[in-house]
Amino acid sequence: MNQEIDIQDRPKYINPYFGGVLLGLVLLLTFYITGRGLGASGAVKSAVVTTVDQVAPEHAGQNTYMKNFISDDHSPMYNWLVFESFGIFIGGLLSGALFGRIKKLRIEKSPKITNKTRLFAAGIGGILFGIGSQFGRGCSSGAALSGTASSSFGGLLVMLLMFGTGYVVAYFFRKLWI
Amino acid sequence: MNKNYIILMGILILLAAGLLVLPLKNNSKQLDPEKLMWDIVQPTRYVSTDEVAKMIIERDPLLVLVDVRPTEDFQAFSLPTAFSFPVDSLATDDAIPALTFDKRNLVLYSNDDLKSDQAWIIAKRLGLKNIYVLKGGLNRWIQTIIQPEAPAESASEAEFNLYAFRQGASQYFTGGSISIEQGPQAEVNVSRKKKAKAAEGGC
Amino acid sequence: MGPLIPQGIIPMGWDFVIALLIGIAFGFVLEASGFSSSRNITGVFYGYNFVVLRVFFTAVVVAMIGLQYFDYFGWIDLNQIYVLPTYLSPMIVGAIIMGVGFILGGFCPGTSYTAIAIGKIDAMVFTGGLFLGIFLFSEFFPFFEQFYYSGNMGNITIGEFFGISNTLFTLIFVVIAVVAFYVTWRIELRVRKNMTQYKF
Amino acid sequence: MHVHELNPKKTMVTMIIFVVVIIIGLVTLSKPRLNYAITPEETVMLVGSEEGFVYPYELEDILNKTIDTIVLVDIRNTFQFGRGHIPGAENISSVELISKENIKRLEDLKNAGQVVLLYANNLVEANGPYMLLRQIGFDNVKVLMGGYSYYKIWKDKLADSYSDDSYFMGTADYDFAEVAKSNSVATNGNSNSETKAAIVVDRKKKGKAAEGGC
Repeated sequence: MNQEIDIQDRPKYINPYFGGVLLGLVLLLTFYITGRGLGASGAVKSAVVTTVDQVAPEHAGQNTYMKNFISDDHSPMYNWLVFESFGIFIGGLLSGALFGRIKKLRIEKSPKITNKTRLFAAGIGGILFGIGSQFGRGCSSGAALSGTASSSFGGLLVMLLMFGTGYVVAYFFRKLWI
Repeated sequence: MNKNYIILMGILILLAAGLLVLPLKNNSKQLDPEKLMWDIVQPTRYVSTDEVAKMIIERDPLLVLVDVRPTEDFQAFSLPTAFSFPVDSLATDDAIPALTFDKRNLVLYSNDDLKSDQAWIIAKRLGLKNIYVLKGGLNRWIQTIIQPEAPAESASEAEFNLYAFRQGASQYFTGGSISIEQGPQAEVNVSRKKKAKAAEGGC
Repeated sequence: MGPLIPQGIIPMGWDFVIALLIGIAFGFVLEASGFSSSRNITGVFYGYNFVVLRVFFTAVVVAMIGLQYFDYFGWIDLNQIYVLPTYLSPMIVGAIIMGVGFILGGFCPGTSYTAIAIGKIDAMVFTGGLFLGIFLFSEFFPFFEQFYYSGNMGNITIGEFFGISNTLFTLIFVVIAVVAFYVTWRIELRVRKNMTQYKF
Repeated sequence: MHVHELNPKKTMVTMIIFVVVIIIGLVTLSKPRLNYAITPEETVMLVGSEEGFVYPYELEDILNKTIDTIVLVDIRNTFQFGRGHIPGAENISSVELISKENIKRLEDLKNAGQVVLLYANNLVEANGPYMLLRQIGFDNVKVLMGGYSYYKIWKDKLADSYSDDSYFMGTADYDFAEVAKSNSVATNGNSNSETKAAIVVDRKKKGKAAEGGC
């Protein structure tokens, strides 16, 4: 691989510590304005509830979990986290456009695996993350990041265990990534 | 390694260590003594018996009557819709949530001004808002509302109007509406607000 | 004076506008830090790229310190901040499931949205999986409803759990973070020497 | 390999802004001038005990200078004070009671072992300032029952007020339950005396003059 071309081609990300400080300040601002942290998986939950509510309203009303999120006066999509997640998407677009990372649809994977394997793993990973985030009362942004920042014990627990498990099982899935 | 990184990490540690050396903060939400004194010297906390009588008759939804006398006295007699909250209860941890009503006006009363005024000062110190004191307490309530005195013949029209209102109110509170009078305790159906609810989050 | 919305300083109607703006800032920082690439993210588990750890720990530390100073200055009332409630056993299980999902998927929900924005198909599949996962969870919820609500410890803070003050914990956490930054920097240097370049 | 910018210059700048914000916070942190010395619970106890209340007849000893550790403070406004006050009283109106100089004065009195006896027109008027001073640590402050209006009536026969109790507060003048039941519209105006006869006032026992709490 030509080192020269590589330097030209490779994406330039901001300094991770800079990103960290900015993210910390965004989080601080979020707490200051809204009194709660950031979140991401809640939007998907709203989407699930809305879909089920649209397709089979009775079923959604009977489900002991979903009925917690259904209210008569507005759609479950009318939710803080949905708007925030839409913002995350736009923010990604802005940053991608600024740094020239928006390109044609593509799959990122280790050269050792096929596209199919990568997509399959991504799907399974998504399912697991979806289930886990409901048990954990939040995903990495809601529980681990915001939770720990607000000194919640649960947040710290989720953060440590999530990364801990990652390290434990990382060996078995190394082919996916390196 | 860039020495800026070392400085950065130093800043972080210093900031965190700084938290530890900060002098202990008065973490309570109590009212600053100076502000409390300012409130104490204002007579604005008093509401008259006539105003309260009017509010009860009109069933003003914003009125919350609080009886600060001992419970036995409350059981013997109380104003309609009032709930009992003896002065001593202010010493408990539940005092603040129990007396926190969203945007409603709390009117404290006792036999006269003294106990309700004392309760008012403590409640105010605890950071409660929208609290008032029934001027003259129950004693004046009886004098003005239940047994109003007819004004002298030379009195102004306003005074006669007031007297007319009081006579009507007296009728209302003694004879006219026994249902309300007899079941005040049962009607204490005050929708209490829970402790300031932390914003809900979730991911 | 803060938090502004629960205190009614900013009217509720602005809630969603602010949510959108905060989301944009959040998404921008995530993408700009390189979280839109799953290989970047999973590098933390294989030692070739610790960007996740750096960004994550720095953010937590800055927000934690900031919150406590702001509380001290009376700018924000920590009692009104939502402290994530702790449900011990479901959270342990959830975190472990998420850990496995993390390695397999290479994203977490927030980062997958930004990855979709720059055109990653795997991120779209991941988000589809998220949808399916939450749907499955809700469908089978009655089977583990009891477990889901078990081990409730309330809105307990780290300091309360360990019996120390939260400020002391903040200092400990900062020290751990700084040590982690140094150690991972050394590890990264060593691992990268033996690694071939990878495409993004 | 994904490469991040290595130069931490921007990080430093943001971090310094953050630190500056915190320093601004520290500098502008306003410290309350006065602090509560007793808890709300202790205040409730104080209110229940009424140990800081001084009976009018105890004024006799104070005015005769038999007891010289008491400083009388009239907390009404200067106008009212000018129209008449208890001899020997000094005038600090309640609005100025916690000004810097007056706090200093109160501290000096406290250190000198002097008791500060507040009075206004009546007990309720002086009770607020009394409670506030107590709460911020002036445990040498007391308050005169009855106030100036009572004193004015009894000033020539203060000792006799021992047997009077019209200055008492906090008691019920009526048997409320009785009054409320009676259909008083017909008898209003004149029925006061009748109902009053039925009162059972549970009243605090007066302390003897000697142990009057001074």
